[in-house]
Amino acid sequence: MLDKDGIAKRIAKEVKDGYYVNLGIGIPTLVANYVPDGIDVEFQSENGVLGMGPFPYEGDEDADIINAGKQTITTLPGASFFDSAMSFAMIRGQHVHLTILGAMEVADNGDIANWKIPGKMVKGMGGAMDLVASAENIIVAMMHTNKAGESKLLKKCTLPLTGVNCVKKIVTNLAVLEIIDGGFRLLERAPGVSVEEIKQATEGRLVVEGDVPEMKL
Amino acid sequence: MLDKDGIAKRIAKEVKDGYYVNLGIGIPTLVANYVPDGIDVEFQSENGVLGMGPFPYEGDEDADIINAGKQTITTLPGASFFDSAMSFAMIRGQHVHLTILGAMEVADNGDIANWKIPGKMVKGMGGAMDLVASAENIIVAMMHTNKAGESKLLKKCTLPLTGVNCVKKIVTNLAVLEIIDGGFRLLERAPGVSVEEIKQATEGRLVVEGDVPEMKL
Amino acid sequence: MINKRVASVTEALQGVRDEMTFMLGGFGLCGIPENSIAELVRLGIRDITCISNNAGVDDFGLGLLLRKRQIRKMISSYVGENDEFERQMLSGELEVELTPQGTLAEKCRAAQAGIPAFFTPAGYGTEVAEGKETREFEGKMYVMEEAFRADFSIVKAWKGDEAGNLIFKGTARNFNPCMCGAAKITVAEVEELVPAGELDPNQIHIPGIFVQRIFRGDHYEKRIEQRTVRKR
Amino acid sequence: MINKRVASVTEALQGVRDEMTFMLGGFGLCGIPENSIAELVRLGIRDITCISNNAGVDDFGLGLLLRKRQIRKMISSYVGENDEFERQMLSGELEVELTPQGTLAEKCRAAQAGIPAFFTPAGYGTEVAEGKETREFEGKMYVMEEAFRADFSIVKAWKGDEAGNLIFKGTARNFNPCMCGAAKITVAEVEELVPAGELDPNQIHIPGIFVQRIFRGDHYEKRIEQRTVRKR
Repeated sequence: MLDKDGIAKRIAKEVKDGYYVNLGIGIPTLVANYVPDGIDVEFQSENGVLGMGPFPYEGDEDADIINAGKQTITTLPGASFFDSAMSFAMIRGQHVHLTILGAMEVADNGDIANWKIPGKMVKGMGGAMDLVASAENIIVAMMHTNKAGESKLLKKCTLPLTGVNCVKKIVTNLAVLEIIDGGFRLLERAPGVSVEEIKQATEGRLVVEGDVPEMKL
Repeated sequence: MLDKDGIAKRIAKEVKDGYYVNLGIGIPTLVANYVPDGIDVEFQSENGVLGMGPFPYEGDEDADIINAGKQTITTLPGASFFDSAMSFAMIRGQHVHLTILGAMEVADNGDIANWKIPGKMVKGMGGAMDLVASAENIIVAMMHTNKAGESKLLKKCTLPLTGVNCVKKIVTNLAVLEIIDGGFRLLERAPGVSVEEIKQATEGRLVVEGDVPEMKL
Repeated sequence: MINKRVASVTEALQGVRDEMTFMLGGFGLCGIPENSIAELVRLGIRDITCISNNAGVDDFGLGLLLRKRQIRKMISSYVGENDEFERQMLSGELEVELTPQGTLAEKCRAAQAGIPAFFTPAGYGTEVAEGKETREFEGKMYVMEEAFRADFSIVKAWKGDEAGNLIFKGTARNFNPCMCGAAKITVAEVEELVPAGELDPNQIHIPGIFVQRIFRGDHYEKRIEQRTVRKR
Repeated sequence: MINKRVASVTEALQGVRDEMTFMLGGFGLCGIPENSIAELVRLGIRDITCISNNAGVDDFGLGLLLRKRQIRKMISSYVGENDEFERQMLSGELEVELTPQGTLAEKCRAAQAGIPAFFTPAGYGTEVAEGKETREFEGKMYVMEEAFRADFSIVKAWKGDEAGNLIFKGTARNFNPCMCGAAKITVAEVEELVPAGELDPNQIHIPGIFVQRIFRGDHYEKRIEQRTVRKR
């Protein structure tokens, strides 16, 4: 079974040379730490920066330079700042190649819900609706089940949707899955996790074909 | 009767303190020369400059700094350069207060035609269609009649339109007129021009109320 | 040059009234018009609508206006950093319209640019699209969104000149440029206000035509929400 | 950093073919991609569609492509400076779609920004609106216009870096920024090409994400159409 860093590490392997990538808050942010050397990528943050670098050294933080998670950041050579309209021109115009974000629920048709629990929690969608409606490649990073142990990979989302038919791949603490016509296709198992355990934890239609390899990190 | 500079001089009196103004090619360009001291205005050129100044001194011209008439220009303190999308955001968003442009024909309902003579001449509308569809105040600067002596102030435009119901005022070599419901209302006569002469030269409905003063320049 | 300089925040906000709609720049607490928000609190106007990506935190930014119950309605994309906000919203005291962030930005930019409506894929198939026109272009579905209409845009820039030209810094830029000229009156507060001619015309982010009033803000706290650092 | 630098104009224009649609920056002869146009002439590709505000003059700019009959269709707002153009158009050899200048700019920007369609007042009630959807917003009539679709955008900037970031100069900016990222491939030619990190991230007009290939142009004539001066 993977921890959060493990999930980030596995997702980092999906990041290809030349990609512009938008990382959501939480696990996705960790992905930046695991992109292999020799893979040139640039991270976009929808609040208006391209070419994000690591956190600043203590004392160097600048209130005017943050990411979408409101964290102080630095920029790398070749970076640029821009306004929100241009930032979403990048996203909506499909110039950002890959979006990695968290989810509360994903359905086996690629629907995703991650912004609202009616009557309980409403943080808002932020840029997530624009991202999932636009990106050609969307990877969800999340735990396979919620705190109550219930599956987050469903036949149908129960929460208000963020986007429809948009998720391409899901990396959880248990597995890597891709959305195919009619279900979650199991691609890889997390180290030490059996297909049976994944089946148990998946409410939506799970497609298992042949031997499912254990993931390499 | 006014010459081109006279028309420009008269129009300059319509330019109020605090106005952003777009000047078309030809007579309108001359208006900048006659704005009285103490009236603060900024001239916008739709190719991407605000705060245009006079032509450069010989030898100072810069191929990268021109106006919409493709003339080399200078800028004044407070000027800015921007792209075409932002330039027309200024125009379409009604941030430019006054548009002064030439016309081939104006109709007594405020229609204007100035971009095409079917089968003969097609230069294109440039920014004129955006300007006339957007500006709250549009003044046309033109000769009252064409080279064949025919009126350019018509009941109905015969040429393809640039915009509908948009012209507010017309300054010609003979008169100042405003568009009111149902006609050209004669406001002022050019020096030495009689109401009768203006009537003769106006094909559209001319509204003459009381004594029409001679214009002061 | 048309001079947009006003002497103080009080002069800059002349004309604000109860029930008006305000656009306010900033992302989180980054690039918010601190001085103008303080003045809105001081003026005590009520039942206002705020268009702002976020709602501040409990004791800073728009949170100050929320705490005094001056806001009747918020139009935002993300409001997750504010307990008082969540309380007022869940109790129904505060009306909230949540809008995708890119749509929020584009609705501002559309107002600035005289575009009454546009199509975006964001929110298609979700409750955000309910009651809105949808349409297919090239095999993909889109939602029609309309430009915002507001009385005041209040933005914060880094440098400005008397002509109203603005330059923003880093990610404090965010929604501020898109909101300039997107309301009847745009007020810009800046950290540094210089005479016209001192800024390079080629490096201006927002030309002065989009700004009606500009003043130098007296004080910027620039609070950081998530101070994240690494060891040297 | 994702390196966008290519060695030459030939490499930059790899993949251009007959019948493709090109966006080309520039207003008149100001800010046109001179080196790329020369290469298109040299390559001799035919039956192309050009989206460009103007069509050059008889012996410079897009006029060079017109003279060699490489262009089948022009989409422009103003074409009044080119006799050969007028001749080809009136004789029917050249297809011409005239579009209001602001609409042209916005159709580029819409393509860049993933907005499939928007409403503009420009051209309402004229032949430009024929066959297009019109609609009333707040008592005013608007025309619906769709984003352009093109194969290549070819733009010219003043300075650029290896990451594809661009800075334009003066009014040579014009349509160039709006066309970046508005086609499948965007090629930028620049007067000065510097390593990543040399340009101030706060002063970049177009981030490199909108540019696929960048090269330094060998030669810029920068011809002036209307040399207007005053005496000292």
